[in-house]
Amino acid sequence: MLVEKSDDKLIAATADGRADLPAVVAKFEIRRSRFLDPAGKPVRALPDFARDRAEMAALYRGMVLARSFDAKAVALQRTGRLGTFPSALGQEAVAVGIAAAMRRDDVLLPSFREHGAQLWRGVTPVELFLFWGGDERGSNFAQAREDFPICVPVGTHVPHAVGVALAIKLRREDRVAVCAFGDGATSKGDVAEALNIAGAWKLPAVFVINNNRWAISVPVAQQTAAETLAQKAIAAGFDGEQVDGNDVVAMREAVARALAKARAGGGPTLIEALSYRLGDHTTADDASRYRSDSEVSPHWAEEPIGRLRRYLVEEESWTKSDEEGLIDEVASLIDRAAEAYLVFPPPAPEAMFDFTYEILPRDLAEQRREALGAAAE
Amino acid sequence: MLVEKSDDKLIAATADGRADLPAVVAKFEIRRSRFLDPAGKPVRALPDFARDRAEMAALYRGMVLARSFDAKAVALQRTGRLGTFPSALGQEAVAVGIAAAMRRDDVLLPSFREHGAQLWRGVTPVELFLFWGGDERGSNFAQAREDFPICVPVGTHVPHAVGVALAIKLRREDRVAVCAFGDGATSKGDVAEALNIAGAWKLPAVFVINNNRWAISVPVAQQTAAETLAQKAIAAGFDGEQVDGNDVVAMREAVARALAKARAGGGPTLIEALSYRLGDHTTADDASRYRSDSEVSPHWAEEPIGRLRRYLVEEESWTKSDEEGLIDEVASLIDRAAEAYLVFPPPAPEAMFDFTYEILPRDLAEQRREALGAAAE
Amino acid sequence: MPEISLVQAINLALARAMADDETVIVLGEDVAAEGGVFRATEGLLDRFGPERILDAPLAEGAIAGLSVGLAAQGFRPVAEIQFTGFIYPAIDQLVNHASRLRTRTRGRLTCPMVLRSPCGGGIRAIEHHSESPEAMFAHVPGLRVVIPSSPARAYGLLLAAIRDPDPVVFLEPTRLYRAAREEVEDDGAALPLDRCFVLREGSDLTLVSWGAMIRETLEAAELLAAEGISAEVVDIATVKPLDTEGLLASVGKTGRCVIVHEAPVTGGVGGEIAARLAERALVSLLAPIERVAGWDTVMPSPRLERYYLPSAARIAAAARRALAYQ
Amino acid sequence: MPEISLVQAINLALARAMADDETVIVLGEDVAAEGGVFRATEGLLDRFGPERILDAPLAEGAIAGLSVGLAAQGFRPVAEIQFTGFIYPAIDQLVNHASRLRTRTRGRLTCPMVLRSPCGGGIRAIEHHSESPEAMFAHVPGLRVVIPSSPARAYGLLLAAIRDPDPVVFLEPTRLYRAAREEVEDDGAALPLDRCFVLREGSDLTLVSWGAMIRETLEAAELLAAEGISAEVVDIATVKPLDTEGLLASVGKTGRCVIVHEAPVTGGVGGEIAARLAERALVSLLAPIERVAGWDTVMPSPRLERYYLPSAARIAAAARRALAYQ
Ligand SMILES: Cc1ncc(C[n+]2csc(CCOP(=O)(O)OP(=O)(O)O)c2C)c(N)n1
Ligand SMILES: Cc1ncc(C[n+]2csc(CCOP(=O)(O)OP(=O)(O)O)c2C)c(N)n1
Ligand SMILES: [Mg+2]
Ligand SMILES: [Mg+2]
Repeated sequence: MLVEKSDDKLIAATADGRADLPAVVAKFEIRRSRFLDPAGKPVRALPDFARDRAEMAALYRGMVLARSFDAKAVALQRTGRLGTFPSALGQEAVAVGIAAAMRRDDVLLPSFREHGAQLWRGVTPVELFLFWGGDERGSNFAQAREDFPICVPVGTHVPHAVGVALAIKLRREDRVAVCAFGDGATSKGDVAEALNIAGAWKLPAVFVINNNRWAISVPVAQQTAAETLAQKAIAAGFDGEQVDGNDVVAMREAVARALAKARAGGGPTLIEALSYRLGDHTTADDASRYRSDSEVSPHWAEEPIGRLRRYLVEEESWTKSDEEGLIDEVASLIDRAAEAYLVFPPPAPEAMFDFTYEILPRDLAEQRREALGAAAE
Repeated sequence: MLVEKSDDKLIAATADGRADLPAVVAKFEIRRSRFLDPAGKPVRALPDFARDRAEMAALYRGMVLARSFDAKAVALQRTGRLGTFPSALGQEAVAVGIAAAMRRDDVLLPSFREHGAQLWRGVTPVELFLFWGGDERGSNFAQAREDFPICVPVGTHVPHAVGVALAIKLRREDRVAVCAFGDGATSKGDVAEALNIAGAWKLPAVFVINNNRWAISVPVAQQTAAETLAQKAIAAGFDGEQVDGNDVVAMREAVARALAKARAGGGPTLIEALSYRLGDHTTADDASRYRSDSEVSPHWAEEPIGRLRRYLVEEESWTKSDEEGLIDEVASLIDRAAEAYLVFPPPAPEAMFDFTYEILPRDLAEQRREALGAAAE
Repeated sequence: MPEISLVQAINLALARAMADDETVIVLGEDVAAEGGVFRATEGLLDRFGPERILDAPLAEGAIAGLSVGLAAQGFRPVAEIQFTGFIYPAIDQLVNHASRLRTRTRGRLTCPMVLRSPCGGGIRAIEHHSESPEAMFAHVPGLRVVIPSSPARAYGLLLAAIRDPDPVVFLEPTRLYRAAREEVEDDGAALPLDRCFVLREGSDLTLVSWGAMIRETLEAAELLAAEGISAEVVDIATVKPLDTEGLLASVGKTGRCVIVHEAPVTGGVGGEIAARLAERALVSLLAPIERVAGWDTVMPSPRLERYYLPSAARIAAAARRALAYQ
Repeated sequence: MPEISLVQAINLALARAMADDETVIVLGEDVAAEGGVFRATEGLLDRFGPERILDAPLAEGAIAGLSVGLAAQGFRPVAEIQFTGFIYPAIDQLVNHASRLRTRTRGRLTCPMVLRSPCGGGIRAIEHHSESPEAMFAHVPGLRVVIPSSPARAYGLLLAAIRDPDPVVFLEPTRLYRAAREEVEDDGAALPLDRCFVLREGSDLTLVSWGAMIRETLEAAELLAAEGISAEVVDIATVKPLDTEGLLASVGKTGRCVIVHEAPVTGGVGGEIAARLAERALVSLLAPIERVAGWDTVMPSPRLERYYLPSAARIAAAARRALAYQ
């Protein structure tokens, strides 16, 4: 029951006689954290890692890289050289904050809007282009080999995270399963089931809701009556919290805290990262059908890259040449990746047979012969 | 986040730095209500309906009827004349409290342990025997024709309640969908999805968790880490509360309050009824495999029928002859029903064809002819 | 009469059904303001308002489940699942409830709902957007399963599905949404849900198909015609219940049959059709029934999908084999 | 060597697999302290402890989904779904993930999991406890689907399923759990997952079946033998992938075939078998292939189920028709 909330509009004090219920048996609260305000000004003492200029620069680079990748992917799609693509424009801090807090041997289970995290963890831009270009080889990561591939059916990878975390716990390893999904995903039964089991088994898992406020055309207020998405954790009996998802420092700090708790045997955490989808849902979408510019534009003032840049300029003497150097480096990295992607040899038709099972069944072997015959024609 | 709880064991104050999170954005609490203690003593002023002796006697009769039905069903099963049967022994107050609070034209969507509510609403014991005897005609209720049949796949009827409530809301009717399900069901994604939609659409629905502490062999503490099941409602953004489910007065009052709220446009409520499964899960179960007598026996002191009887004797001069009269009346009603069930004409084999579709497809009509030929042999 | 696309025909049928019968309710993800990701429900919000067309939270299981509740209460919900790759969470409700509410209650409660979903490959879409799971539904007693292959049939069959007193799974071939165009009269006339359609008459053999594969099948018939082979093309359209008589009539005449579908061959609806023909028409069969279908592999991502989808050439080759058979 | 029941054979195979390979984990509802509602997992908790056998919360979708996660991490989860009537919420994970994790990642991640579930009717159980949905799984590329019909085959096939590097749906006929008894040697020997079993040799016709229906099929063979008809009985056992050669060998010899299954006839695995035989063995077929199967109705509640389940008499009648055919 809601007894107090920061947002007046959402307070719905009921007067239906509940007052005569005698005993309060449980109280819960949801907290929200932020370190940098939209102007890049610290609102409180920054966490330790922020004292390291290299680390802060790395976070910045991670976000710039994610955005450059995004822009290139959209450009490739627009020119017919990539499939439908979901840009994460404006949500770079969520992905980068997650990845920066993780250890290499933790396991990431992303949805489809965390390429910033994947890139940080060593998935190459070529692999990601391949995936979005419709080639399964893009999910055969050379690095981060235990990470899960991008998950398209919304929320269905969240139970996988429970399984990964259970595997980790059973083997008594010092690792954590980290799973990201959208605000829309919180409506899926899969997510509720998974969170509940993670709680019941006190698994080493961190769940991050990438709340970009929209699920295609459905705003989060239509998705649920819950005042926060962090409170989904209350149903599962563990901690949920909100984080300013456009503040990469807050993201990294919150995820690091949740990871440390999980490693210490404290069980799962749900982090609701409040960000905003500045672009269309995907390249196939036209968001102007369902939301106005005036709804979107204020959010540009909150976006994470400008925010961290302002901080770096102000506090870490980030110079114009630092900026230009980074932009150049990232642009050429992405350009080279795009070129490599475009000349990547086409996949072999037999691959669709050879990876359906480890041991090719006899009838499928026959079909394989027939298919290769047809393909050769 | 849990800040305070009545049960010390469950308090898990964390010391992982959360203290420096600056803003509390939402607080929730879960309350628990009770009117009669296990001894039948009022612990506070009773609700208005309790002043009416006839009404209290009716609640008592409803529970006695449910228990008699249960006992007869178990006896029929033990003698091979009924299928596997789930007794609701000890949970009569939950079912009767729900039904007594409802209006006739509200819609009940029960699980499989609410025969007490079904009987109250006019489903006949013969119909229920037929159902549990493996005859679909048992779900073709002569009364309560809009009520849903017993639902065997756990939790899957909860989305139906959302649809029923939506229908009611769209037609601007003054009715409510009332759905009951078990503690185990709260782990199902169906339930989470349904609650969330009911909240998002502010539907006229009342959800009652019949928390008998066990899902077959799994105790509720293994089912979830949630401190209460009422807090599942927090994830859906509406009110949840706990009720002493062995206190029929509290059950009726809480459900009535939730119904009034729903009728007034206040949206859904989740009520967690705390009761206890005194018997085996079903007649096919042997609970001694997974729980001891010492776990069960204290709960006998809490059971709802004795509790209300003590109240009636104490406060409403319920006499031995009142009691005997009731027992006789109910016993003969149930006996007659059992007899009628046992001589009920067998179902026609063609029924399985005739109700698969309204319009019998041609190929099925052919199968029907073949089946009737085979049946005639 | 204007030429319209298949998705426009769907839209037209929805609008017609909603105008004719106020118990018809459209719901799904992004169906209202967005008008559906393929625009199948475009304009319905403006015309019928937010109580007749509802954006549901992202939960396919509950979308199916609440439709059962609505239907039991006398509404006729038409729910959209955004892609058939996301229809699987709805199967529990379809199998355990929608399809059996009538028989479980001996007719007391019924379930006149439609579950619409775009299906099939060939649109170069990412994983999970190109599936053809009709066989899973065609096995479920109590369901009807319909897949149109042209705008006019989409219109007439969808109206029939919405008016049908029992649950219907209505799969719409994404690849035809814009590609198939024809004149459609908005006359509110439904097509029968238990008849196949002869799209092209022929005497040498019968090509049986449905959905998007009707295109390649008709193309194959053209290829064969150029060789002097007269192929009859039958569009099953309603894959459950199957119009066995309609099929027998054609195959009884031609004696040879090739069945074409996009779904994996094993356990596909083609197997059922072939089995029925082999049961009922063995004497008339002059050659083994061939199936040209998707391989028993996972539907590949776009870069390999053309090796997966049956082509007109593969169909024609199978037809030639059937004709060559002595 | 003691005679044991089918459910005891399952138990034996589970214990053997867990003893042999510590990555084998058993999970499901009521599998630990309770030992499974049919006692398939009895004793495993005592022997292997609570980290090897886990009672899961009541959530079939997540049970399947977390098994995918476990399997990707190198475990071999053997998950139990309490009845096949409750397996439908697991289909999404099976179709969209388990069956394709290998191909999606081009072999980087794999999914060696087993989903066990008691299936079929004839035990006079309430609604949703008597289903036979094998055809829905047999259509899904990337899965294997196995249904044993005797204790020894249950033992050997379950071991093979657990050791298989890909996901296996393992359906156990409830009706045989206690009724089928035979000697089983606990030798850890697996049976092949791609072969059918000839249970009775014969020359006049082939009866094909699997699971619980093997009983009625063998009974029918007895009835026929009494009439001087020699029926071969083939147990498919692995319904995906089908052992086409094994089937062709038998039907090639006898020329006549009756397929028996409990699931609704339309879209059942019988259709696939009949289609394959009609494709490959048309010349050898002396009579139409008959299917004796469940009707296309919802599985009725116990009081009508005997009118639903194929009987030995129905099977024998179909066999006589097949033999009478000229
Ligand atoms: C189960 C499922 N249903 C529907 C879709 C189609 N779809 C793709 S993304 C999306 C919205 C997802 O919203 P959210 O979870 O907030 O993630 P976001 O796209 O905003 O990152 C939908 C409905 C899907 N991919 N999976
Ligand atoms: C979806 C589903 N899974 C499994 C079962 C088998 N089963 C029947 S009752 C039950 C436990 C239900 O527990 P709970 O929800 O607490 O209800 P209770 O039986 O205690 O009233 C289970 C697992 C089922 N009926 N449905
Ligand atoms: Mg979103
Ligand atoms: Mg319970």
